[in-house]
Amino acid sequence: MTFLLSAEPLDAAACRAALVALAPPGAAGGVVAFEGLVRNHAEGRSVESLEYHAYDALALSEGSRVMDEARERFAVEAVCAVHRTGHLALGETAVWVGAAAAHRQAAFDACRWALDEVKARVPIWKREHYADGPAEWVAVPRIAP
Amino acid sequence: MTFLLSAEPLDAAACRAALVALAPPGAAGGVVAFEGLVRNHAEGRSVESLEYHAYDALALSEGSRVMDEARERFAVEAVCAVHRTGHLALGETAVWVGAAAAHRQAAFDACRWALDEVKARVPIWKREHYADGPAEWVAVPRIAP
Amino acid sequence: MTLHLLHFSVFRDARGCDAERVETDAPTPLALCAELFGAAVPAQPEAWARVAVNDAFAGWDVRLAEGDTVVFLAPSAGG
Amino acid sequence: MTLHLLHFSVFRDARGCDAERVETDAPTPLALCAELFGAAVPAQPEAWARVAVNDAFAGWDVRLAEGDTVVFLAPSAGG
Repeated sequence: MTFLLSAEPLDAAACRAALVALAPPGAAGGVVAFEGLVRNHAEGRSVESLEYHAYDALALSEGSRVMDEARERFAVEAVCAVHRTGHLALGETAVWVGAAAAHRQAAFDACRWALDEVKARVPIWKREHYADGPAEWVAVPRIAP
Repeated sequence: MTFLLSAEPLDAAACRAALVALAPPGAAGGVVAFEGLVRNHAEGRSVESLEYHAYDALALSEGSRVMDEARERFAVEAVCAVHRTGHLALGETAVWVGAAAAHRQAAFDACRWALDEVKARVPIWKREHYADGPAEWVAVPRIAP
Repeated sequence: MTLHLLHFSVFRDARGCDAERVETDAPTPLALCAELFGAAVPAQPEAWARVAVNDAFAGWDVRLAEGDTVVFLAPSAGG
Repeated sequence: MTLHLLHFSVFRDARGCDAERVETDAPTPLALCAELFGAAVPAQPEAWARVAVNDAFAGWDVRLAEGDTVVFLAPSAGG
């Protein structure tokens, strides 16, 4: 599995170990890992916590597809990612994306591309809880209740 | 200290924790970390192990300068790096560079830039041990003995 | 026919539940969206949202069949 | 005057030691490099190497002084 969802806090060291284990031994010269953390502010508003809701079946298949495409597009040995679901406190890791390659450029490019694609394509929704008002879904048009 | 040398194996989790601790709590939304690993081949030759020799005093001051410059050039909360010295086996981590920023783009850019500058400017020399011949200093002109 | 629906994000808020079974004659996701959400959803959902049928992305004018699972996908913001 | 030298990489191999103290009249790092390494080093070291004096990068024609620590820096390949 190259794309996972986790309702438990992410362990960056375990993610990193899983990535390196996907690459042939000794082949990876550069490993790039991205972690998205819950920030205390967004668009000028004070954020207290987040929720991520995933459409599990499609998120897993689309996430895996992104990882497959990253391996086709870049000269990498391995790419994988894990996305959190559920309620997250400030500072917790929302997403981890890693790429391992013979050369560092491909590792950076693949990690960045895979992250952008996960954010754009994988059906996972973010709800921000604010200090100054009701929680809102992020980056979606408002729908009247 | 934002740039360190280590004669002991690098602990990516400890490096990551030190980076995040350098950023104001809750301010970092993206953390990018690069690890350079010892590969089993280089320029078509089979590599068995590596040595890194550092000019400690100047490596520490120049490395810190690179980290300072990265913070000035990019919208980042923290940047730091650790470079190994001594004898390294295949798969060991030679260098760790991390950047934490409010937004992911700056974290990627700063990490990549700091890594390139460390490789270009910090006085640390690499000696490769090959399966098929005597060890050689990498990326330096040969000098007759 | 009977369809299974899963709701997420703003569609869940508008519908007030995570999942439901509906009896409908709506031939396509586009017609189903209008039937279920009406004016509670901005017009032309095909311009701002996606739809999945049986756990795969699908077109808004695909033919729905008995027992299909349909999910309307508001723009997501993972990470 | 007496200078302290530290040697790394190819300069260490050519000199056969990590550090040494030398008595010299070489006024600059460029002159000192020629005196110590002669033809064992490619010509024009200022074109392919750097030099440090007292743990800071320095010019090849800086004036050396009694007790200075001088280090010749072959191109490095960290990471």
